[in-house]
Amino acid sequence: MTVFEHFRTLCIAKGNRASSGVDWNVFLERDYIVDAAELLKYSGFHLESVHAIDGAEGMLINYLFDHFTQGERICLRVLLNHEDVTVDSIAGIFQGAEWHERETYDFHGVMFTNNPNMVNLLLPAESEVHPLVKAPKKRVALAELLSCGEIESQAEGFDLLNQKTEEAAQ
Amino acid sequence: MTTFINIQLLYLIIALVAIMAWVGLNALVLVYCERKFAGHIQRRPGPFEVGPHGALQPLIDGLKLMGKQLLTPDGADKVLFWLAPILSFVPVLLLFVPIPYGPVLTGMEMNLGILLILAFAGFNSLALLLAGWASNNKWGLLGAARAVAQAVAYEIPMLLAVLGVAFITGTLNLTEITTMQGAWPWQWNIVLQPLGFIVFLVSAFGETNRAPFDLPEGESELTAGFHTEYSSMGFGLFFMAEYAYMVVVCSVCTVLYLGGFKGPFIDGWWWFLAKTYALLFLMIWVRWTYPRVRFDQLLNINWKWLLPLATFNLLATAFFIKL
Amino acid sequence: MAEKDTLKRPDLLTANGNYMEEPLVNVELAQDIMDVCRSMSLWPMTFGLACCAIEMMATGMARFDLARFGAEVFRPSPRQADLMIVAGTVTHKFAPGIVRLYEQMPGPKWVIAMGNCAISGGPFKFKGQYNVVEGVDKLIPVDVYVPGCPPRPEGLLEGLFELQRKITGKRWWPVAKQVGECS
Amino acid sequence: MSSETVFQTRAEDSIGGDFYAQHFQEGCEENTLVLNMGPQHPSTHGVLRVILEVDGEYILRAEPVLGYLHRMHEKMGEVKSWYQFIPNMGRVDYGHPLAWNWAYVGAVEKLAGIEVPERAEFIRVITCELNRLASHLLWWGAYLLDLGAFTPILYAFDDREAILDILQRPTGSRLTYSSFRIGGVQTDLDEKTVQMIRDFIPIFRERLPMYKALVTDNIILRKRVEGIGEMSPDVIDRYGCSGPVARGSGIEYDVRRNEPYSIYDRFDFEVPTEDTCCAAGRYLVRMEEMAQTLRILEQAVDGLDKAEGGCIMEKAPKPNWKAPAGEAWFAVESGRGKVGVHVVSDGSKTPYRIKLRSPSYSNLSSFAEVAEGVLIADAVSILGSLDLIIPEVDR
Repeated sequence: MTVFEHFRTLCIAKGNRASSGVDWNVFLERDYIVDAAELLKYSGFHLESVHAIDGAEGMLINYLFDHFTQGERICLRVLLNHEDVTVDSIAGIFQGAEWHERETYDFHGVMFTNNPNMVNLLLPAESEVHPLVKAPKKRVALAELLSCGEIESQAEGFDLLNQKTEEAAQ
Repeated sequence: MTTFINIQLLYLIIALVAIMAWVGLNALVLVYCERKFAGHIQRRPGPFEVGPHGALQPLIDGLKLMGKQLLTPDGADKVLFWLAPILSFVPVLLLFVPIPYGPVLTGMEMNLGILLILAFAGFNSLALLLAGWASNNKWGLLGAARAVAQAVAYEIPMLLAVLGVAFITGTLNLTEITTMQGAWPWQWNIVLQPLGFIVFLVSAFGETNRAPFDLPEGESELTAGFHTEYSSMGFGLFFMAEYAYMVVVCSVCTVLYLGGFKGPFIDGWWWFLAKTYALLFLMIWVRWTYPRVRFDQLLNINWKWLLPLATFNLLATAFFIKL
Repeated sequence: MAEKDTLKRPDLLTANGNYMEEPLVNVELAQDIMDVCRSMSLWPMTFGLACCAIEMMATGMARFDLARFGAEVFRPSPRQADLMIVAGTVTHKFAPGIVRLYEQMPGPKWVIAMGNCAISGGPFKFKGQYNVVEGVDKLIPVDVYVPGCPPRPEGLLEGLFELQRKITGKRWWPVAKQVGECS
Repeated sequence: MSSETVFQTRAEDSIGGDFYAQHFQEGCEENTLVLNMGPQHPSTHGVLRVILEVDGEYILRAEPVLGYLHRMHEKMGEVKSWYQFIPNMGRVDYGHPLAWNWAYVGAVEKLAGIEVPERAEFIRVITCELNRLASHLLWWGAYLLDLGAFTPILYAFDDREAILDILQRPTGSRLTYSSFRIGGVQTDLDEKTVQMIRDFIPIFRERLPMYKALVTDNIILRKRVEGIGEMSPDVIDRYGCSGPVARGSGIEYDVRRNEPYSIYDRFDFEVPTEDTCCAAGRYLVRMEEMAQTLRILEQAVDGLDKAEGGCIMEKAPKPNWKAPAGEAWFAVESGRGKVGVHVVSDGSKTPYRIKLRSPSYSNLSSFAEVAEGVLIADAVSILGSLDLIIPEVDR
């Protein structure tokens, strides 16, 4: 995990490819996603997918990156508050992200600023429903949903995953 | 004097009616042959159930097309829109007039027969241009633009190849060109003009918009090209005109290079038909075998290969005749 | 006007209670011949939507060969097609397109709804669905329904025969034996 | 939108195209033509729509418009139970449905920590590889149809029918297979099926040189694919392309090799690559892949007899089974590239969130950049060489 050695992350967790399929889970603050994507671009990663998970704490945007030769899958995760689901677009670095972001807008209503073409992709143009947004009652705490693995480093005040580790400890 | 004119006129009218019937019959037979032949190339029987071995299929298709609704698109120029298929089909009838099918089977003997054919064949590109332009459809317009560029380009090497034959025979009369050739294959013009024959044949594919040069109506690119908006017999006329042009081109090729109605043992129309249909089958075979070329490649083949080859052929012919 | 209406032939009555225009020349025999011609030369439109389109292609290919019945001329332009095979799921986004394509076809024209999606929304009909038109017959009139997900090519052929029967009033080809009847 | 909505087609005409066309036109230069390719167009393989800005026949700008076949798979994932979602996987990608079956089933197995019997793994490999052949044949025929050759598609379908004859025995379907189960497969391969596969392999192996002689070596085809749609490795990186598209640009990446799942690490096969970066490279990679698939098939059929276990694990999950809470990402190699499924579970009967990562989607997203400045005919060739399956793009 040398890529993010000097990068300001909220949390880095070492996952297990055999059990969850992702090697590294990296939680970031909202403003740092573009820099992180740039970092990964120069390290030779490519974008696999951008998608959101609607949890109780907020909208969790997952950016999955993989490497063609090193075989290391990194999942960048940004938690957005339900009241303000806006994040910077990484379409300037990974052009393929443009469609993934538009799709996320379709399904979850996440706005990506600076996306070159922010119109509905899959749903009809006039459609304003975001079908995959869950009713507030049905949302589940993210700590229950995620299996990020072993936490290697954690910024102060970041307690999204702690709930689960405490449960496991008990 | 008056009786003489009348007989001439009567003869011409009979010839024209016969040609109409001939064109119609040819279209039916060719469509059937094409579909059946394509079927057998593709490991399937082709039309089979409608009539014995599907023989009635083209007739039924034709009747059905006549019974369809005639649609004129909203933004189309109505006069030009319907003028185009007629303009495409009617000149074809004229093209059959000077072709000698047998020693006496000629619509009208004329000294400039080949010139007449080449001149009136040009109408087709005008018709395609009108069709594409008047139908107010972008695919149609693109198809029309392609059709004109292609027809103009491929007419030149074709003309030059024909000139080569005209140089050796010294005439433009198709009957005379035929009679100058012998009965056996080695006495035909193809021996004297092999290069000219190839150039003519390739240009023929281009002129008749047949695959691999079927760009004006290239299905996978331009949906249906210039006839995208034509329904019913509008489409049917284009369809028939296409097959009629194929017959004309193959007939002319037979006359110029393959000895026309002359053949071993007894001369007659049967030799003519056999040769023409052999060429037509070649065209069908090529269509169902090759992919389509790209438009710039199509023009490159013409301007960079066919035209120089045709010119070289002409110069060489002229040189040898002078010798 | 009511008196005049009664003089008109009942077969010219359309679904909405209007009368079609009477044909200029109406010879029974000619009509029948035209019907046979139409039924034997149904040119479908090249119009694949989803999975069923592959089975539609397979029907046109060597083993099943739609061409035997004169229906292999897949026309890319709706202007030259007689038959629209709606092969796949119709979505809200594409619904206006389908109606438009249908309107662009010249009459007489027919529609086969191929596959469960085109018939009723098929597997994509569930509580809370937001994008699938539940049956193409909500948009355009359908003549023959061919169920299956996707229907086998034999099914589509049978649908075509049924359409031919519908046009001419006669079943033209032998009926396949039911399962169990075969020796 | 309620089902009673009246669909109007005329209203839009007066203002010149629908929303997407107008949106596209805002960025147009003067004296150019805006062309709508699709949704009903013979060479967009379904209902893809591409809006083109053309100058003559040269494309200045292209924008694919998706969603004409959006079938709500991800929404259905949150409604259906774990088992009920499997048939959806047969319909995402009708070209290679078993890869999708595998991706979903594999993700759930990873999530629940289920071990699959060895024999079931072999059956999965055999059916999936047969399906890959069918998928490549479908692409081959359709691509050549795009290029204007009518006959190859009939030859391709002829061979494809032979594969479908084999596959419909264990899967019970011709096209939309959904025979994989959580913990195994639905039906075992019987003796006759295995024999049919053994007979099929040499027959198909003889067909490949014929395809090469008939089509691949044809000069017209060569001119239509060579140098068309150049995608440098950088483009592949930026758009996240995978599968034959990436391998056609010289990137030796195959999920079966780089991230071996199931028993793929036991087989001896090559990952073909081409450095030409153009449509010809992608074409040749797929042709070579068919030969390699036959090699895998041969080894898998030989290994099937020695494999232990049944076709499905004992005590396989019941229909009302609840997966444990957590998440899992599983990737497989389909005929088009890397298929990924991300399942998130909250421990109930239905998944909490399912994300389907389709290869066609990422491959197609590069089209706008690649198609800039080429002829319309080349755009058709590029679209074909990407091997698109539209339901997979729209999901």
